[in-house]
Amino acid sequence: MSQTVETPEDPILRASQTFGITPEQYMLPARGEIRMVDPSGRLLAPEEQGTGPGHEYPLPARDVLLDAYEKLVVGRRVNDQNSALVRQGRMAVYPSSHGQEACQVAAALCLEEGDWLFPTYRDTVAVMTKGVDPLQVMAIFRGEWHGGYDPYEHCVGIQSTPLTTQLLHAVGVAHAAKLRGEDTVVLAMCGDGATSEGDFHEALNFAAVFKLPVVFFVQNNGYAISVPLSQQSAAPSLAHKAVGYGMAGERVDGNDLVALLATLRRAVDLARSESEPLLVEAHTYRMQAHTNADDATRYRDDAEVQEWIAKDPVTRMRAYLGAEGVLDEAAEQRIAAAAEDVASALRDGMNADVEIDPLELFRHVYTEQTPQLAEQEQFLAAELAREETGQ
Amino acid sequence: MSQTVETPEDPILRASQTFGITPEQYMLPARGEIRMVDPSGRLLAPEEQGTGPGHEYPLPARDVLLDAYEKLVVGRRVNDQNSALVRQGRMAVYPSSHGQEACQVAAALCLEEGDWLFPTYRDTVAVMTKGVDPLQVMAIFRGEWHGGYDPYEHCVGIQSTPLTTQLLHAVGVAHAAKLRGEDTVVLAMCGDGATSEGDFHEALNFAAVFKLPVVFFVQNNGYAISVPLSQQSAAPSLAHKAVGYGMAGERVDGNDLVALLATLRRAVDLARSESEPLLVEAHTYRMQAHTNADDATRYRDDAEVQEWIAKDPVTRMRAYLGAEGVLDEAAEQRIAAAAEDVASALRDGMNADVEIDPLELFRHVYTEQTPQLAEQEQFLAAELAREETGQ
Amino acid sequence: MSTLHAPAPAGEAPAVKPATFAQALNTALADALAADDGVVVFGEDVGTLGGVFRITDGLTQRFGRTRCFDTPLAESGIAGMAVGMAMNRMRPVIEMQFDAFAYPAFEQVASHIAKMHNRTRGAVRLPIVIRIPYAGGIGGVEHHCDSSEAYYAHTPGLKVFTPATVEDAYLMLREAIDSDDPVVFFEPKKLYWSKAPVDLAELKDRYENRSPERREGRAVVARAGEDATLLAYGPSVPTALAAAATAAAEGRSLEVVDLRSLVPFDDETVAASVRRTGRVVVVAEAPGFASVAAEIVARVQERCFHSLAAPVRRVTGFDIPYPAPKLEKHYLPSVDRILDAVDDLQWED
Amino acid sequence: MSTLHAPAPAGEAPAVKPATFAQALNTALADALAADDGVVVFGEDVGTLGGVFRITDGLTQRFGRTRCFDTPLAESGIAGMAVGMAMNRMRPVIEMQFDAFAYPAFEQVASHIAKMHNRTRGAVRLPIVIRIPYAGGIGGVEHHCDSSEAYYAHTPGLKVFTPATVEDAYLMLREAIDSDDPVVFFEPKKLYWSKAPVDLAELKDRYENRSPERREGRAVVARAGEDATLLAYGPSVPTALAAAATAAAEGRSLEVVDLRSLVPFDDETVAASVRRTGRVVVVAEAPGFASVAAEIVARVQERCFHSLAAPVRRVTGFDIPYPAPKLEKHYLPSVDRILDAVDDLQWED
Ligand SMILES: Cc1ncc(C[n+]2csc(CCOP(=O)(O)OP(=O)(O)O)c2C)c(N)n1
Ligand SMILES: Cc1ncc(C[n+]2csc(CCOP(=O)(O)OP(=O)(O)O)c2C)c(N)n1
Ligand SMILES: [Mg+2]
Ligand SMILES: [Mg+2]
Repeated sequence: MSQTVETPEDPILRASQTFGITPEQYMLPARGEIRMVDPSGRLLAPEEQGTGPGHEYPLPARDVLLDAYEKLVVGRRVNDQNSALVRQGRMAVYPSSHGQEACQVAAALCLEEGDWLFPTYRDTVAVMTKGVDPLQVMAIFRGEWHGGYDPYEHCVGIQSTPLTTQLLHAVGVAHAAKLRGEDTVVLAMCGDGATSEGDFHEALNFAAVFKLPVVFFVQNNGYAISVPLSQQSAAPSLAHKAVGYGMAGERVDGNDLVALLATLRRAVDLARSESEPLLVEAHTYRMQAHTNADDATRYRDDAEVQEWIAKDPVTRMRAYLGAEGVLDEAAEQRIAAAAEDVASALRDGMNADVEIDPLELFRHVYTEQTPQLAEQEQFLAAELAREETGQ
Repeated sequence: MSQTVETPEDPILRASQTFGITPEQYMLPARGEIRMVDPSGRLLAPEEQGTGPGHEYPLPARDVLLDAYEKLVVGRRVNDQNSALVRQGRMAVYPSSHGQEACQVAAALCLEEGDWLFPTYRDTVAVMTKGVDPLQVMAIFRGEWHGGYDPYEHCVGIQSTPLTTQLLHAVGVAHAAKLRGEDTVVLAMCGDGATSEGDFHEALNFAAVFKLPVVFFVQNNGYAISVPLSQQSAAPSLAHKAVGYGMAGERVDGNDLVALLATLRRAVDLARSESEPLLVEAHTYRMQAHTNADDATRYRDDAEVQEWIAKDPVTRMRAYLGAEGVLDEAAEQRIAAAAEDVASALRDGMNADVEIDPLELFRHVYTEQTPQLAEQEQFLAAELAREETGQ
Repeated sequence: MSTLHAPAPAGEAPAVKPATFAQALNTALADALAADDGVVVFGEDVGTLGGVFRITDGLTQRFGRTRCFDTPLAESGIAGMAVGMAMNRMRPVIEMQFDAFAYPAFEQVASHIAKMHNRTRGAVRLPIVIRIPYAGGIGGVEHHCDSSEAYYAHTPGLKVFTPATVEDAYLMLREAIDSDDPVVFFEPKKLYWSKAPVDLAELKDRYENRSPERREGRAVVARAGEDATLLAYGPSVPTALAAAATAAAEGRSLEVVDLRSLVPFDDETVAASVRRTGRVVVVAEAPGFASVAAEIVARVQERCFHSLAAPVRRVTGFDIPYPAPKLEKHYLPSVDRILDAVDDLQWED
Repeated sequence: MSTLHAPAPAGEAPAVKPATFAQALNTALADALAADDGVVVFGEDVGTLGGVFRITDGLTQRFGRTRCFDTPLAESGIAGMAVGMAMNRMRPVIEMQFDAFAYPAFEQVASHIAKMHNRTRGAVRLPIVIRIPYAGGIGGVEHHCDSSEAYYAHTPGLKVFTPATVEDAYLMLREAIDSDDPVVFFEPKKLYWSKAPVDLAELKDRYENRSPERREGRAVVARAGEDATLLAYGPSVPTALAAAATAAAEGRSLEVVDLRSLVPFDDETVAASVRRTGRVVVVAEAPGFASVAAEIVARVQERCFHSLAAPVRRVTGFDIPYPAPKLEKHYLPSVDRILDAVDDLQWED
C-alpha cells in the first residue's frame, strides 16, 4: 500500500525532458490560451491553437463531439428553463451558467465512471451532465433541502456555496482512493473569484504534496458577482498559479467545447496515469446576472455582454459540427427534442408541490438522534399537532 | 489621493522590457539562488552569483557590511544567551534563530526609519536589530505578558504566533500608508511552513492587487517543526509562488549576509519606488531544535546539522570582511564587547524579578472597561485582598 | 417577512417620510465617512455594486475608491488587512457578505482583532467594525442565514451590537464606528427592508451633538409591561413586540426589552425589568445550546433568583442547522411559541 | 500542574502499573488503527515526530505513512481534506496542534463537518474526530491555552467530548473514532502527564467486548455527595474533586459530576444530582460569557428550578483573553474559588 504514495520519478521533470523544455515551461501555461475552434466555428490550424511543446492536445473524436454538443444544447435549455421558472416564482434563486455551458459539459464528460466531480452552485449543468436528475439538482434552489441528491449515486459532491471549500473535499476523496490503490480522478470546479480564498491555496498545495489525481478546473468568467478579474488577481493568468505548487497549469478558451474536451481529457488522463494534480483555467463569460437577485447593469456595460454573444459556445459548436458534417438537420432536431424533453420534465417537476415533513429537520443532524434533539422534535411535533387541531 | 492608488504603467512589464526578458522571466526567480560570498568567505564573481538579466544586485557598501556584521554577532550572542537563560529556568521557552541570524539582521537593516517590520516568534534578532530593547522582546517568552513592546515605537508588529496571520497585518499597514500618500515600506516575515497557510495566499494576493509596497520575506529553514520542506511544498522553490500573484520572486542564500542585504535592499527600493510587492525566499537552516521543548533528533540526522555548520553565516561574514580588510582585530574586539554588553544587560534584566499587577488583566481587554469586567476585576481584587489578609 | 414594530419612543414628528433600516445603515456609513477621514469601508462587492444588500450603495461614487472599495474574495484577507489598517490609524468598516462567510476570517477575528489591544497593553487600538448581515427569515439558501453571534460574544475583546430598529440601525452603527474597540455589528437581514418614520438628517444632528451620557452598551425597554419580561435582540425584537401586542389583547401585559448590545451586556436594565415582573422569556433565533440566550438565562437567574416566580424560559432556534427556505418557519421563534412559553411561566403557583 | 484525582470507581486491581493520560490516548489511537483499516491519523507533526505532545508517538513507525502522516501546515486544509476522505469511506482522526490553531479550520468545521450529514439527508456520514489539545495550566504562551469548546458545542451537528481521567482518555477516544458523527475531542493539556493505575490492555478488551449499553454521551458521578453538586468537565474535574475533598474535611459533602460529553448533554445524570442536592456550582475554565457553563446553568434552572435552594453559581475563567504564564493562576478556577462559590449558596436560607 505504501508503494502507491510515492511516484518513482517526478512526472514534471520527466515531461520537461520529453518535450525538451524546462520544468518551468512545462508548468507555466502555453503562451496563449488553447483554442481549437474559433468563434465562427472554424477549426484552427495547429500553429494557431496557442499550443507548444508539452502543451499539445489531440482533437477529440467525432462521436465524442456530437455527444458533447447534445449535452451542450440540453444544458443551455436547462439554464434558460430554470431562469424562466425563477421569473415565474417556482424557484427562489438560480445562478445561471448561460454562456458557460461548454465548460460545464466538458467538466463532466472528461471523467470516467467512478470519477468524482466537485461542483459549485453555478455548476448545475455539469452536475446534470454527470447524471444527476435535474430536478434533484434544483431542490437546493427551490428551497426544499440543502442538498437534493445522494453524492454517491453519481459521484458528485453537493453544489458548494462556501467558495472553494469543495476543492479540499475533492483532495480528500482523491487521497482516500489513492491510499486504497484505486485510480479515481477527481475534478474540482471553482470560479475566478474563488481562487482568492485561502482554501484554494491549501487545496492545490495538498494535492501537489500528496501527488493526488485532482484536476482543478477554474471557470474564469471575468467576474465574482460585481468584482472584475483585474481586482481579483494581478497574475498574468490564473493558470500561472500552478507553478507555485509544482504542478502544471493550462488556460483554454472556455467557450470552445472542442478545446475544453481536449485539454480536460488530457488533464484527467495525466492525473490518472501520473497521479498528479493539474490546474486548468477556462476563460469564459457569465452572460446573465450573478443570480436573478443581482443587477449586472450596475457593474458592467452591455457592450461587453454583446461582445461575448459572438463567442457563444453553442452557436460556435453548431457551426463547427455542421461544417464538419457531424451535425445534420435530423440530428439537430433530435437534439432539440431531447432538450425539450428535459425542460418539460423539469417544468412538470417544479410545478408539482413537494411535501417535506418538518420533523425531518431533527432526523439528519446526527446519525443517531441526541436526547436534546428528540426533545426538540417532540416539541415541534406537539406544536404542529396543536396547530392542526386549531388550538 | 486616488492618484496614488493607480500606477501609471505596470512595473513588471516595464522591467521585462528594460531587461529584454519576458514578464514571466522577470517574475520567476533567477536560475540559482543569489549568493555573493561563498561559505569560505570568498566573494563570488558576478557570473557565479546565480543572477541574470533583471536579477542583478549591487554589492553593499563596506560600512553597511561592517555595521551588519556587528548586528550579526550581537544577534548570535543574544540567541545563545537566551538559550542559556532557558536552560537556567529564567525563561519558559525560546525559539532560537541560531543559524538564521543573517536573515534576521538583513530583514531589519534593509528598512528605513518609519518602515514597518512584521516578525514571527522566531524573529527576536530582527526585532532587536530594528531597535526594540531585547528585554522587551523577551517578555513574551518569559511569560510576563503576550507582547512586550509598543509596536509604534520602532514600527515593529508583535512577534506573531498564529502562523502567517501577520502578513495580512503588514498588507494593511502598507495599504493605510499608501492611501494617505506615505511611502512606507513594510517587510513581513514568515517561515517555510507558514507559506502553506491560506493567509499567505490571501496576503500576497491582496498586496499585488492593491499594488502595495510589501516585501514578503520567507526564511526557508527547511523545517516546520519536524516537517521537512519536501512535505510542505512540491514547488521548484517557494519563490516560484510569486508569479501566481503577478509579482517578482527571488531566492537567496540565507546564510550569506551580503547577498541578503543586496537582494532585500533592492526589494525594498523597488517596493517603495514602484509601490509593488515582492517575494524573497532565503534558504537557511535552524541549527537548534524548534524550541527548547522540541527534540530535533527525532526528525533529522546530526549529519545534516553538521553540513550546515560549514555554511554558518557568522564565520562566513567574518572571513569575508577580514579578507577584504574591513574587519581588523580591534573592530572584532569592539564588536565582541558590544555583544557581551547586550548579553549581560539581558541576563541582568532576566534575573530581576518582574511584578505584574494581576488586576491589569482586566484593564486592556477593551479601551473602556465594560461593566462586566469591572465586576470581575472587583472579584479578583477582593480575592487577592482576602489572600493577603490570610482568610 | 416580519413587519416593523412601532417606532422608538423618542417622539418623532409624525409627518416624517419613512426610512428603511438599510437606508439608515447606508446613511450612517456615509455620515461616518464624511465625519472622519480615517474611516474606510471595504469588503466583497461593496464598491461598484454597493453591496449585495445595497448597504454601501453610492459610497464609492461619493467618496472615491480610496474610501470605499472592493477587495479580492477572501474574508480572512479582509479581516487581516483591517487589522493592519487599524494599526496604521484608520477605522476600517468591513463587510462579511453573509454570516457563514465570516467563518474563514475566524482566526483573524478571534486571535487578533479581539486580542491585539490586550496583547499590546493598550498600545494598539483596533477600531474595526465587522458588519455581518445575519439570521434568517428571508428564504435564503444554506450558509446565508446563520445566527452566529454566540461565537463572537463568547470571545473576550469584541463588542457585539445588533440593532432592531431603523433609528438604532443609524445610531448604533455610528457608535460602532466611533468605538475604539472592535465591534461585530450584526444586521438582521430580515429587517433591512423594514421602515419607520425616521428623519435621518435629524438623527445625524442628534448623534453628532449628542450629550456625553451614552446609549452605547445599553438595553432599552421597547415596550413597557408588568406581568412578564421578554428579553430579545436583533431579528427577534419585532417578534417579541408582536407577541406582546397579542398578549395585551388577551389581557396579559408583557414588557419587551431590546438588548441592543450583547457585549457589553446591560445587566442593570435587564435586572430592573425582571425584578419588577418576576417572569422571563428569552427570545433569540440562534440555536439555543451554549448561546447568548443561555448566557442571558444564566445571568438572570444568578442576579435575580429570588425575584423569579418561574424558571426563565428560552424560545430559540432548535439545535439544528438553519433549515432550507421551505422549512424555516418551523425553526424561527414565532409569536405563538413565545406566548406558549409565557403561558408556561407557572402563573398558578 | 494539577494533581490526579482518584481513579474511576470501576475498581482497578491495585497492582497495575500507572499509565498517563497521554499514553492512554496514544494507545487508543493505535488500537483504533489496528481495529479498522479505514482509520487514518493526520495533522501537523503527527508523523515522524509523533506530535508535539507525543500523542501519536510511534504510529507512523508501526502503521506506516499511509495510516499516520504529516500534512502541510494548514488547518483548513487538514479539516477540508478530512471531509473528502470521510466521504470516501475513511475515518480520519485529525490533530489541531493547539486550541487557537483550529480557528483557521473554522469554516470547514462549522459549514461542512457539522452540516454535511444533514445537508445530504443522511447520505454522507462524516466520521471525523478532531482532536484539540485545549485549556491552560501549563504556562503556555498566547494562543496555546484557549478553552474553545463553546464554539463547537454551539454548532449543531458536532459532538463534543472531553475526558478527564486516564480511563476516559482511552475509552472516549475509541468511542469518538467509532462514532459515525463528527466529534470534536478536547484533550485537557494539563492532564496529559497525569497518571492512574489503568491497565490499557484490559481497557482495550473491555472496550472491544463492551456491552451494548452505551457510556457515550453520559456523564458520571466522579464523587458522590449530598450537600451540593459541582458540575465540571475536562481540566476542571480534578479541581472540582480537590475542592470536594477539602470541603469534606470541613464537613461539607459535595458531589462531583464529570460531564464527559458536552454534546450530547446528559441531562438525566445532572438533573438527578441537582434534584438531590438542591445546590449547584458549575466549574469550567473557558470565559463564562455565552459559554458551555452558561448553557449548563440555563438547563439546570430550566429543568430543576423548584429543587434549587440557591441560584446556580458559575466558577469560570474571566471574560478576558487567556493570560500570560505568570498570571494564569489568577485566571484558572481554583479550589478556593469553588469553595467560595459553594459558601455562597445561601445555606442560611
Ligand atoms: C466563503 C464565501 N464568501 C463569500 C460568498 C458569497 N459569494 C457567493 S458567489 C460569490 C462570487 C463568486 O465568484 P466566482 O468565484 O468568480 O464564481 P462565479 O459566481 O463567477 O461563478 C460570492 C462573493 C460565498 N459564497 N462564500
Ligand atoms: C496557525 C498555526 N498553526 C500551527 C501553529 C503551531 N506551530 C508553531 S511553529 C510551527 C512550525 C512553523 O514552521 P515555519 O513556518 O517553517 O517556521 P519556523 O518555525 O521554521 O521558523 C507550527 C506548526 C501555529 N503557531 N499557528
Ligand atoms: Mg466568476
Ligand atoms: Mg521553517
